[in-house]
Amino acid sequence: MYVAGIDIGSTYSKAILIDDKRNVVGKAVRRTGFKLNQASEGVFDELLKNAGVTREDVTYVAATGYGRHTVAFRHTQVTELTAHAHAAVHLFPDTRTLLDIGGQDIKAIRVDGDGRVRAFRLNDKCAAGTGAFLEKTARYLGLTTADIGPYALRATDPKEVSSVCAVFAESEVINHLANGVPAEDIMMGAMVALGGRAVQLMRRVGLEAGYMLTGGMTHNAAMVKALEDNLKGKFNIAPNGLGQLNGAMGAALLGLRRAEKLLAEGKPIPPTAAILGPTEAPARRRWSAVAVKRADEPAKSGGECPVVVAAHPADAAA
Amino acid sequence: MSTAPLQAAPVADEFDSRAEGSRLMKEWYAQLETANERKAAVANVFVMGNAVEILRAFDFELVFPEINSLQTGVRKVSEEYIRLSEDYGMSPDVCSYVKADVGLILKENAHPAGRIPKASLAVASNMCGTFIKWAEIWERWLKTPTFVLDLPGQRAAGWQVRPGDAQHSADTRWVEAQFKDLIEKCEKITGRRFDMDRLAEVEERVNKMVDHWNNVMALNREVPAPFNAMLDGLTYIGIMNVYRGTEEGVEFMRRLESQLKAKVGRGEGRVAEERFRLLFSGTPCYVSMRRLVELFETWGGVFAYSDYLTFAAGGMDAADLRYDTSRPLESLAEVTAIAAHRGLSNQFFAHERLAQQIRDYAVDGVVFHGIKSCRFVSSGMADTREFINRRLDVPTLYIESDLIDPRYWSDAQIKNRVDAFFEALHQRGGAAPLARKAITA
Amino acid sequence: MNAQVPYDHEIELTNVLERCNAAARDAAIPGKDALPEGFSGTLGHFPVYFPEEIAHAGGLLPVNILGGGNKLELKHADARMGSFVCSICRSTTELGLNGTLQGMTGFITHPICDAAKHLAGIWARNLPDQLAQILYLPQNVNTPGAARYIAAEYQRLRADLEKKIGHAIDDEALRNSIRIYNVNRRLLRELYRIRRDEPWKVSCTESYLLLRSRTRMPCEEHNALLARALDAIRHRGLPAQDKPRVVFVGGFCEQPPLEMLEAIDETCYVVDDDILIGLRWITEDVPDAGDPIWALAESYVDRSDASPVQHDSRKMKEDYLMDMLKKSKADAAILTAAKFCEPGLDEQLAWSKHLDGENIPYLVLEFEEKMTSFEQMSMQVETFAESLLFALS
Amino acid sequence: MKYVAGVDVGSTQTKAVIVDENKVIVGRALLDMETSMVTVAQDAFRAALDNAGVAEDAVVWVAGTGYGRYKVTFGREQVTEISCHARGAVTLFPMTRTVIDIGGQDTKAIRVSAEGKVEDFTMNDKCAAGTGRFLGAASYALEMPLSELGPLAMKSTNPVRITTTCTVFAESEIISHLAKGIPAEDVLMGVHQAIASRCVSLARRVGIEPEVTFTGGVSRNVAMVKLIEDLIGMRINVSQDAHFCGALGAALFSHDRMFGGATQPAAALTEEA
Ligand SMILES: Nc1ncnc2c1ncn2[C@@H]1O[C@H](COP(=O)(O)OP(=O)(O)O)[C@@H](O)[C@H]1O
Ligand SMILES: Nc1ncnc2c1ncn2[C@@H]1O[C@H](COP(=O)(O)OP(=O)(O)O)[C@@H](O)[C@H]1O
Ligand code: SF4
Ligand code: SF4
Ligand code: SF4
Repeated sequence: MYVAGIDIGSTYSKAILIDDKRNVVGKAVRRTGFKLNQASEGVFDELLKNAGVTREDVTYVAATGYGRHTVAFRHTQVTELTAHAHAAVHLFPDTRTLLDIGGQDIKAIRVDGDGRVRAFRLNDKCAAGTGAFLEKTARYLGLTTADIGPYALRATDPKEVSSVCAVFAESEVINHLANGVPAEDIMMGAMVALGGRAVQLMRRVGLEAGYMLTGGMTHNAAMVKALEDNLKGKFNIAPNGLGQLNGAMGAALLGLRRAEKLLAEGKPIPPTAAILGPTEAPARRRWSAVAVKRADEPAKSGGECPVVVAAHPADAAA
Repeated sequence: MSTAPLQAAPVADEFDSRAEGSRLMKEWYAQLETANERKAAVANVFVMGNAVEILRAFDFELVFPEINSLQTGVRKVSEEYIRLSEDYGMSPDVCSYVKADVGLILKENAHPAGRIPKASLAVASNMCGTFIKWAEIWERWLKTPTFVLDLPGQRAAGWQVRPGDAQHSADTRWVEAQFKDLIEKCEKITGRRFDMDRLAEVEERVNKMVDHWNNVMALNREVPAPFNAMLDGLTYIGIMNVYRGTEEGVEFMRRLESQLKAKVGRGEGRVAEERFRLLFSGTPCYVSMRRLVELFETWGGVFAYSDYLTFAAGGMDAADLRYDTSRPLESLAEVTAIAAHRGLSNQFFAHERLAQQIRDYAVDGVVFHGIKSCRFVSSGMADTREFINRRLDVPTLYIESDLIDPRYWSDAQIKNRVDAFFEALHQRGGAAPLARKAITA
Repeated sequence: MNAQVPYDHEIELTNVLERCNAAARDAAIPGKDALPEGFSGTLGHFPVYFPEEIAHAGGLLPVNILGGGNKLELKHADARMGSFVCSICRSTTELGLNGTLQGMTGFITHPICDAAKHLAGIWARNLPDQLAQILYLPQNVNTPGAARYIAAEYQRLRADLEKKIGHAIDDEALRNSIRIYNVNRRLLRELYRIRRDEPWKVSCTESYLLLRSRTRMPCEEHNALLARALDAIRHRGLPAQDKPRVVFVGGFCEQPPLEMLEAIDETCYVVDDDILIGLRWITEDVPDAGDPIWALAESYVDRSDASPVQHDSRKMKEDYLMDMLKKSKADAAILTAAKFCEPGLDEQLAWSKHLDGENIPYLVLEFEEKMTSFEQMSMQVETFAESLLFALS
Repeated sequence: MKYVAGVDVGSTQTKAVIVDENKVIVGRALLDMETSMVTVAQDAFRAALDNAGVAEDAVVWVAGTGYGRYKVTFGREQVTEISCHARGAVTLFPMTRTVIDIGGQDTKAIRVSAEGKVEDFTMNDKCAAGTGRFLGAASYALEMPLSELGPLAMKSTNPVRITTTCTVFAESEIISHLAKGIPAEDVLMGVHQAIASRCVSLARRVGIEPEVTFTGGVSRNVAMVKLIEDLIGMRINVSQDAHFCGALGAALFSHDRMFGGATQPAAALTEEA
């Protein structure tokens, strides 16, 4: 039996395929780009190709990430926080504090021994201190995302980037360059700044020893160094590039557990969300969607409420 | 550069308020260091609405957490304390004074100015809502006995409370009741009986200080202004608060008054060439106050007055606010009740007082300093500014930074605004162009 | 909606909620012509607590000004308030400047925090024709004489209102209003009892709408609606689902967006909350005999709830949260605070530290009334529920 | 013939203008930011000289303005962009009372008196939300040049509401809207509305009085012009030289210095900030 975990992140879409022994048999990463449903299809096909299996071979699909509800072929979904926590403890049982630096946000998660989320914080609505912050700096220095890390490692005396605003940081970078500061020192400076903010977020969930870093930043050796220097501690990082796929991994593991439970109880695997149609209608009317003025005519449930209706968490938790 | 060096060296053997001020501050902190060993009673108080007179009558040694916090700023270590508290979980959006203080608690009271003693009582007031939330932190965390002094303030615009009128006596009754309650608490804590004559003595000294204070403030109506309300003024107000009701305090204010009188006599100003007289509204940015004043003074702009000097001295700046030492407690209640209206709550109807101050000090413009973390002074500021600018047609400048959080000070941007402000003042027909010399922070 | 429910009760409830939704979600206030029977004007008041009885007795419809929600676009307020001021103050200012609140007899705010106090000044500068005041409810209710001071403050307000409306507000009228509000208090206590005992019967959102509708209608009318609603709710046959039981705190002043409450209802049972605590501030009946002003003042001191913006040494803040948790048999707490709300944010931290000690799970959320995108928030709530269900299973 | 020049070293683009004795613009240059402000300022100046066909030594006074005004090392004085935009706008449209300048990184609103003197001003500079960069983000997300954003947005029938204020996150919100299948022009119009309403509320801070003149690079964006007009309910002036307004203002201050009428703001000795 194969189970797939799909993590549709804001920047990258990640997919992973595991067998019933929980071995990774395939993975895929691609930029999320414009259309989320295309992203999920694309990354899934890529995954199947890499793993050399067909759709029919995949028993169960669990989606996560901020685009999880757009994965039409999912059987269930969990939030990336739950997924990350679960995979983290699966990989490194001693993990207690988890840091995920994504393209659009930072998440600090405190987990317990069973991979249960105890507390978490996400960074505020400000890009200062996210992957995007680095990418802007890099974009400006004419670096690709991939070579930020190696490049910054050459830094001899990192130049602090003090601007709170990711955008202003860019002009600060210009200034530094103008004053002849070597680019690698600036890049490293940006990472030190980002590292500081990230570690502060970890402190806010209560820094418990047993650190793990996940997300695309795990590719970035310099960033890892900056973080560890600031934390004065080491991070566990998933081997062979699985760090960025941690969310997908968690989803896959939870999916597998769910599937096993169903089979054990002799229940059929439920149809995918696509077949079920849009996520099930809410039990009660959404008053937020009822136009105040036309309050007298019966309003249809659902409406234009921006809240994403979640499936009952039990599915995920099982 | 054509302006005087920022600290004009005082004429020989003349009173040097800055030096004397910092000497007194050092003494005070040194005193505090040993307070706990000496088993002295220690009280945390705020600068607004603090019943210091009563506490002094009980020989409480006073800790001003606000001043501790601003001192971390002056000494450029505030960021460390603030970060500590944010790591502990405090929101970035709350008063940075509170955050610096929480940082202090987390550092076991290790303050750059010396160890801060553990308080046996905290007196907060409702003048600033944050005082209460702040005191609650000690109350919950350090189990400090806390008394919240509730001082009814100005209820509405154009609300004139006159000594003895119905409203004033109603408020006075309430304030007096609370003082009596506080006195009981003090007696329990110190194990001493309350001594009315001691209170009278303290009040006598406060009266003297306030008289000098009012004269000093009046001196800055002269052109050129003898002192900068937002730099020298900060020293003065520090003494007014910390040494309120003490001999040292009286002496300082007395000497200060005569020194400034002499200065005015010589026609000396704070800057050699006073081009623009300004009013500063809001609280200072202690991390970079010197820098800020520099930015203004190189254009020949002097802060003739600041409403900060009103509310941060507990609103004690109205001439008829004198204690009647023949009935110490009653008059303490009367004065406190009216000072609350006059000085502090006036913040919420700031346009009334500012309009007055603009006339009194003949200023060319008003500088509003919005403080992200101080809603007490900042919440109504933009609207007040609109009023001053449009209805009174007085040029205004609005800048934003923080009290002590250096992360909110962005030099280039503030300089940009200040320069533009003076360019505009000058366009309005101010003094002749003035060549600026490079000021690098 | 649901098979085993008697049809009519569901419809009945829906109709009541329709009415409430319309009343609650409309920031506008009834104009002179649209005033309900027996009322000659409206008196705006800001959270948290205001003695509505005094206005009610004077024939002024008490309208609680609760900001502009997330549909209002700020045109003027941004110019009048720094970026660091909470949303409810900004949007309230906006409603004042854009004319929505024109025609109110007065606007009363309180010393709950500094931002709120400043509203009085903003009003005075921009809507001079309204009676804009700070009702100085004391931050010290423990000193003997507090009730006496409050009574004096209420009398002052009463006198100012009498001047404004041109006729006396006599004691009998006050006592009558007190009786009407006592009925309301009883009904609300019952609503919250159901929330605690049978949370599946009424969601937090529904309860919120029921409660909030009082801010735009006479108490009498609200009593009738509540009675109808409660009857329908009792007969509701919705099945209990396995959702975690949580209490929601942090809604004492700025209003959490409806979508936020719905997102929480989606995955949790909110078995108690402090939303609109000001409308429920007095926890028992107010004596309807004797001097009514005194009765109200004394009730403020001795029969009142707790909030982050009221210092009362008899009610330490952790204690009242722990109380809520125990009484409602909740598994966890959702600790919210409005962005830039100083008292709220400070309280949130104190709460979380205490719950850490008690080892009670909690979720920390920061909201803004004007927020319109809830993806991230519902993701957090979902995660929280997921983690709780792990814990429970 | 003698000339004066103004160089506006902006956060994203540097503008230079050459003006002759009769206050006529004879040369312009617009350069994107380079790594060194010093060199970009020089390059822009040279480019403007070429454009005007004027020899460098014929230029008797150069004033620097803009975010990097102290990087105009060859400049004889520095004036803040606030004074310059006001001066430029008033010169282009003498009836101007309110100037709105949306640049790459900051947004300004300036109220000027009938005599063209700055009465009040305000700018957003803590956070790049609602500045030209916001459009930059859009153009990146939509992979289309800045100059096409406006025209496309104009096609919108039912604009979405952009909720993130953060310029950086705008990118992802734009993407997520597009992902929901909302047509690009509607998303784009939403972005424009977000910026427009932010800067109009900024402008309200100084009080909008007719006539309103729109300057800075973003004024080249037709949709933005229309939106601001709708929001404030009055026509606004946009010159084809709007993008050069700051540089023009600086040049005019230089002109005052050289050819008299120097009732204007403070000269400054060059300052390395
Ligand atoms: N090969 C790489 N080298 C360095 N950094 C990378 C690499 N790939 C991705 N990143 C960083 O990781 C971030 C995206 O991480 P990810 O966890 O996929 O984000 P999300 O889950 O939000 O899509 C990017 O912003 C980028 O900074
Ligand atoms: N052709 C164009 N069409 C629309 N917008 C433009 C165009 N060129 C530049 N812009 C906008 O103008 C901004 C730069 O304006 P500018 O006034 O030069 O800012 P600054 O002075 O801060 O560099 C850019 O961020 C971009 O958004
Ligand atoms: S909010 Fe302002 S007044 Fe209150 S404590 Fe902080 S700094 Fe002081
Ligand atoms: S939300 Fe908080 S800050 Fe805003 S008015 Fe209410 S209590 Fe004050
Ligand atoms: S400060 Fe910069 S990064 Fe932060 S929200 Fe504003 S634009 Fe975005």
